Amino acid sequence: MNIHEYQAKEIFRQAGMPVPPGEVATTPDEAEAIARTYGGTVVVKAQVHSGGRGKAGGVKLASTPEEARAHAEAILGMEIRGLTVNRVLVTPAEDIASEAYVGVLMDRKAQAPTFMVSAEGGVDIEEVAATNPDAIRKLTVDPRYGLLPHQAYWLANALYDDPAIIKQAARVIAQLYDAFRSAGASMAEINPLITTPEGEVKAIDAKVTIDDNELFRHPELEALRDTDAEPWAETRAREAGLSFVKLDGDVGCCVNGAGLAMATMDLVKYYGGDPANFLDIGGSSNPEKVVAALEIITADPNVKVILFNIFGGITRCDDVANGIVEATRRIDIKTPIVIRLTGTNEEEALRILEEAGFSAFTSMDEVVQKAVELAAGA
Amino acid sequence: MNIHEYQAKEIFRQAGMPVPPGEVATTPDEAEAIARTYGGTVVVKAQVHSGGRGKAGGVKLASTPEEARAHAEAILGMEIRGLTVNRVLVTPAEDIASEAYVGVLMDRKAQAPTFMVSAEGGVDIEEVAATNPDAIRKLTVDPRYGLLPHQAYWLANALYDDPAIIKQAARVIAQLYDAFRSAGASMAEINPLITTPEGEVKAIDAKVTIDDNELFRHPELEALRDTDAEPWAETRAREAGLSFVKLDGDVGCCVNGAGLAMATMDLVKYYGGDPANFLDIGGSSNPEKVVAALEIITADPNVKVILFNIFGGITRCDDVANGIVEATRRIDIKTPIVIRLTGTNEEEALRILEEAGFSAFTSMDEVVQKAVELAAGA
Amino acid sequence: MSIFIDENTRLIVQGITGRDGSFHTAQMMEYGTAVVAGVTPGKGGQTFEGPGGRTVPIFNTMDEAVAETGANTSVIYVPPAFAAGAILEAADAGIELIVAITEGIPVQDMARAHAFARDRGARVLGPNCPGLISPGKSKVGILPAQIVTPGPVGVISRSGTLTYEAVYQLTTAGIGQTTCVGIGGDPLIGTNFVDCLEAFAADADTKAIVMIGEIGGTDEQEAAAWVREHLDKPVVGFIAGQTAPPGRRMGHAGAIISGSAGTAEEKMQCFAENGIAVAKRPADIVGLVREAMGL
Amino acid sequence: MSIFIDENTRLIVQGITGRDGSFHTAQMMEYGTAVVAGVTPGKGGQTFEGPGGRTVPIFNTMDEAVAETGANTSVIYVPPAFAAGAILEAADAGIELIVAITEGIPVQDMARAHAFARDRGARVLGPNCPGLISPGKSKVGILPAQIVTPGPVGVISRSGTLTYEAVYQLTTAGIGQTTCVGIGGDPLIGTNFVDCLEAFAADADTKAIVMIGEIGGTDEQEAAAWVREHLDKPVVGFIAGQTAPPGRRMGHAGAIISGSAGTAEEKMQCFAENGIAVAKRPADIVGLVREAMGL
Repeated sequence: MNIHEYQAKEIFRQAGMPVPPGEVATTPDEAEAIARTYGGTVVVKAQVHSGGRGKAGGVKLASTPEEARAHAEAILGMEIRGLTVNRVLVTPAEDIASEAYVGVLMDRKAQAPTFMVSAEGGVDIEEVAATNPDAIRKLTVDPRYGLLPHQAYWLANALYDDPAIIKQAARVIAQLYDAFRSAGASMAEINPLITTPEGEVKAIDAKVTIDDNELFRHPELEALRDTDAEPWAETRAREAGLSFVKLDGDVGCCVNGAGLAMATMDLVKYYGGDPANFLDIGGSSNPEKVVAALEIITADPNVKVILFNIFGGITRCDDVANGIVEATRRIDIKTPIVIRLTGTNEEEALRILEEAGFSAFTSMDEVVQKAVELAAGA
Repeated sequence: MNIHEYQAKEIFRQAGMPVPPGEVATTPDEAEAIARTYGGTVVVKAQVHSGGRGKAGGVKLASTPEEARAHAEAILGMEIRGLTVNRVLVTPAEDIASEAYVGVLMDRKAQAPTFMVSAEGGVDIEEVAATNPDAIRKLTVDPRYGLLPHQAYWLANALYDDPAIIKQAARVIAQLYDAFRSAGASMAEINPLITTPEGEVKAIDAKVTIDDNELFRHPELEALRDTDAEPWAETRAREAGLSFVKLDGDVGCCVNGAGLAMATMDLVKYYGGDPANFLDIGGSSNPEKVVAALEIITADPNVKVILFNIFGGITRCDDVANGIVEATRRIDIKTPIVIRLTGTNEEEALRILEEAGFSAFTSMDEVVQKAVELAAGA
Repeated sequence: MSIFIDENTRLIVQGITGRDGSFHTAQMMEYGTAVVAGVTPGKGGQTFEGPGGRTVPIFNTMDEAVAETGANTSVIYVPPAFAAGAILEAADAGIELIVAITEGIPVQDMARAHAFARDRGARVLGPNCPGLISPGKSKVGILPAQIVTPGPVGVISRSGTLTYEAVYQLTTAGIGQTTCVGIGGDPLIGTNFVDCLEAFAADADTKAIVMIGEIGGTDEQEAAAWVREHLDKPVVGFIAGQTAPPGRRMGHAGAIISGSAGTAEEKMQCFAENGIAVAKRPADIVGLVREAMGL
Repeated sequence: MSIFIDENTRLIVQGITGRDGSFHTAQMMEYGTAVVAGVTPGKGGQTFEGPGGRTVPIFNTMDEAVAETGANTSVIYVPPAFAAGAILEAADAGIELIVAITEGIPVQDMARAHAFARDRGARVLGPNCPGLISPGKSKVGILPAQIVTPGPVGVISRSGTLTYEAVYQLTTAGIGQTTCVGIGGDPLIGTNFVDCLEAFAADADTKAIVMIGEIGGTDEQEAAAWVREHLDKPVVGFIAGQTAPPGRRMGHAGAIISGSAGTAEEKMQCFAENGIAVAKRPADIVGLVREAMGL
């Protein structure tokens, strides 16, 4: 789960990190009022789940409250990489002597959290990694011991020469790890970590991604989710325990398992069709999920055919069949439905579907070809 | 550092453990008043740094406040294993269905905290270990992972059959480990951990030993130290950073290093003398420590001779010599002093001592023989 | 022969009394897996009623279950909040192969659990995986038994149902399997492609390998490099996610395309460069296997 | 020859700028130890001025110090609150032998530090120990150099100054040492009697061993059993604490008599039963060593 910069900063503050103050505005009036309370120059920053905000014009310096208001007016409602900006963060501008990058993320290969720090901060770290990998110092945290004090110091030692600043930065790095741990994050990043001309270290941008699997432990973090920032269908899918991604095609896909879902989309394309979505109904066998899936798919006016591709393992085919039957009773579905069911309890499932008047396939290629055909003919 | 039962219980309560209420009284009046507020039967328990309180008559059941008063009167001032009782804990009596033992201590061989639990609670665990070792289940905690939930459950599973009670006990065991960790303990023990007829698990006795080396991290625990319960000399020694144990002989010993101190005492005995104390001035070379050591030794009226045995490593002989000279200037010492100094900077030390009018030995056997001779002749 | 599980597998089901646990225990017993014990804390002493009147004793702890039954393998169906703890318990009890079916285990829990399993010398398969099956010998997990048949092909896959698809097509075409392994789609998995390739390389009965990957990460690329350097058995590969738009999450964290690395195109090309026959759609797998084996 | 340290020892002093650290660094350099670097966070780039105009570079981190100097050994003089951290840093930097002089390190810190050192394959000597000296070759720690001389006896001791006493008497009697090791008196030490005995057993130049124990614990008994089973070199033993009253703490946690185990009497008897010659007082050690070596 992505959260906004201002929310990530609050997590950082709770970990004791030096984060400048800031308040969120949803209107130009609010932005102006906040800028007035801070006095001096402020930064108005688009709060949106995307990088590249600066390049897109979503981050502006304002030397007066009126200017802050004008910037907020321009930024609110702006689209950045397809996402609408609904909130801006207004925060006092800081004098910057140097900018560094400090981040920690869960590394697949090391099977452990891995830090990356670079004295080249304020820029895209992937770019630094590609063009100047020696400018990045990496450290894998042994999850049995956590980040050790000397390791935090060693990372900080790569960024600065001044002992007093190294010590502050080492503390910030240790706190970042604590925040990463306690928030159940899969990624936490400060970019840039700045030093001021007075020799203070401050985190002036913050990015945190929460591991969705941790949310049961962190109801307070679930509350940070910005559902305004996502389409209705994604919210509905998440609440029903489905994985859903909207695409531009006309073949609505409902598949169990992410891999099979992707392979189904690929096959739609292979046979000349265009998938309308990725939708994984997951590994459990809850008929309610099928109902939700059908609601989500049929809400897309582009969808001309609904394609089920279910291979039963934990998901029992009879449950899926019951779900389809129940869903079609509850919602009025005009779109044609083609179904492929194979695996655990498939005979029972086929019986249920046939009793309800559906016809079902057992071959993936056949069902996909049929769906593409129906979409083209509709 | 030993702390009292009521203090250990407070640590347990902070860890969330089910500990019945209780208050401390230093007078029979207070004990009676406390018993009255609880109503019903109470237990009056001597608070003293020693086991075997029950056998010594230091734990009594009182069915009325008046009886509580009478028991407190008998227990306060009582001597248990040489220690005077200055406080009693008054706590409501619990109905006991079963008694178990649960303890954790730092194990030398495993180099890790080790749990011991036994369904035979309320008795001396060393006795159980000696007579019925199979009745004890042991578990070494991997310090890299801490006590894992399944391990706490496994320990509890050895104590009870009822799933609801096992679950409660597992939680108490996990909390005991947290308390052990957070208090910087070297030992933490519940004996007994009881079940009530209603199926509740409660810790009705508590024993915690704090690792002295942790006290710099725990100023709040240092405040728990009961200096009333120890002689002046031990308090003075601790404050000066010395290790001191009073004995019954007449040869006052001042040695650097615990091993050499013990060997010196052994040698005093070997030559027919009797050591008055164990005193280790430690590994650092602070003249103030020597001053404190002389104050402590000369405060013992039995001491007929003071024997220094210093072998310099980290402790530099010149510092010790300076300390002796300074101490003899500050305090009026009538007792004869014999000194043996060898090791780092020994020439300089001998020069200092000779300038101050002392004569010094370099052989341990010689200086001990001389000390024993002086003590016998005095 | 086969890899990881066979007729000597003695299995404990952790979470045997839950809905999924009990359903799949019955399925595994039906298939012939030696399910020797179940573990559910608080239900020790009870009995699981399996198919055909067979029963399985239930214990409170893995330690008791292993001591009483001599089990060497466990499968985990407990809820996400307790699943990493179940892995720790299994590894602590001396289990050699721990198959973690549970989906949704926090990734930080898994980092610790994997470290612990390594320390204890246990192999973890998964989590968030369908388990594995050695046709005719043993089935551990949730793979549907009716789609497999004994034979010479080893199957490794990151996804669950897509594995079934591929295996089903092999079986339908009369090509059997030594072992089918679903390694799971989570970011931190215990057994990866290379681990499975090593095991299949050492298995004399395995004559060809089918490897089914996904977008995201670089596990497939490492596997391809390993194939080129170490393996003299033919490999057929498939990658799901050719139509996935970059930067979007497709169902699980393992399938994020980050930057240039991890696209289906890149992986398919890497397969081809390292001598792995690449299937364009699942239905092509059978033909390529036939070709590779000279059938 | 010698054990643990010799002419190839390249030493880093952790906490080189402190009072004890700087004093003993000078002493070690004076003796000829190759002190190649010092580490004090925040003082990197400065220089330690040693005896005879020799200088030692100071680094912020062990990692830099090891990379720049190829050190294999470190000695720790940092305060108790940071000493366990210094051990972790040394082990993490690939140091093979870490000699922890610091007294007063919390025992729970040491439990973690020992586990970490084991994981990293580093040997810890101590903590709360005087270090070790291989006469004529290298000295690491605080043992006074003037009391040792090269020769055929290996010395192992739990206490600091009592070691000096014994070594001093050997030297005065003209009996030199291969290596003198103070293993430290803390409850959790990294290198114990048996570890040292194993090393001395493998050292051809060591012809006899002096082992100085204390009351408390059972390390001496385990050492005695090892001697009987594995060692064909003569051993002379001494135990301090014959006059200690039971149940009282004598200076450090290692010296508590708990119950019947760990009294001086019990240990001396155990020594005698396992073929170790027992000295009644330190002055007897020399005679017993002479006898054992047939001098």
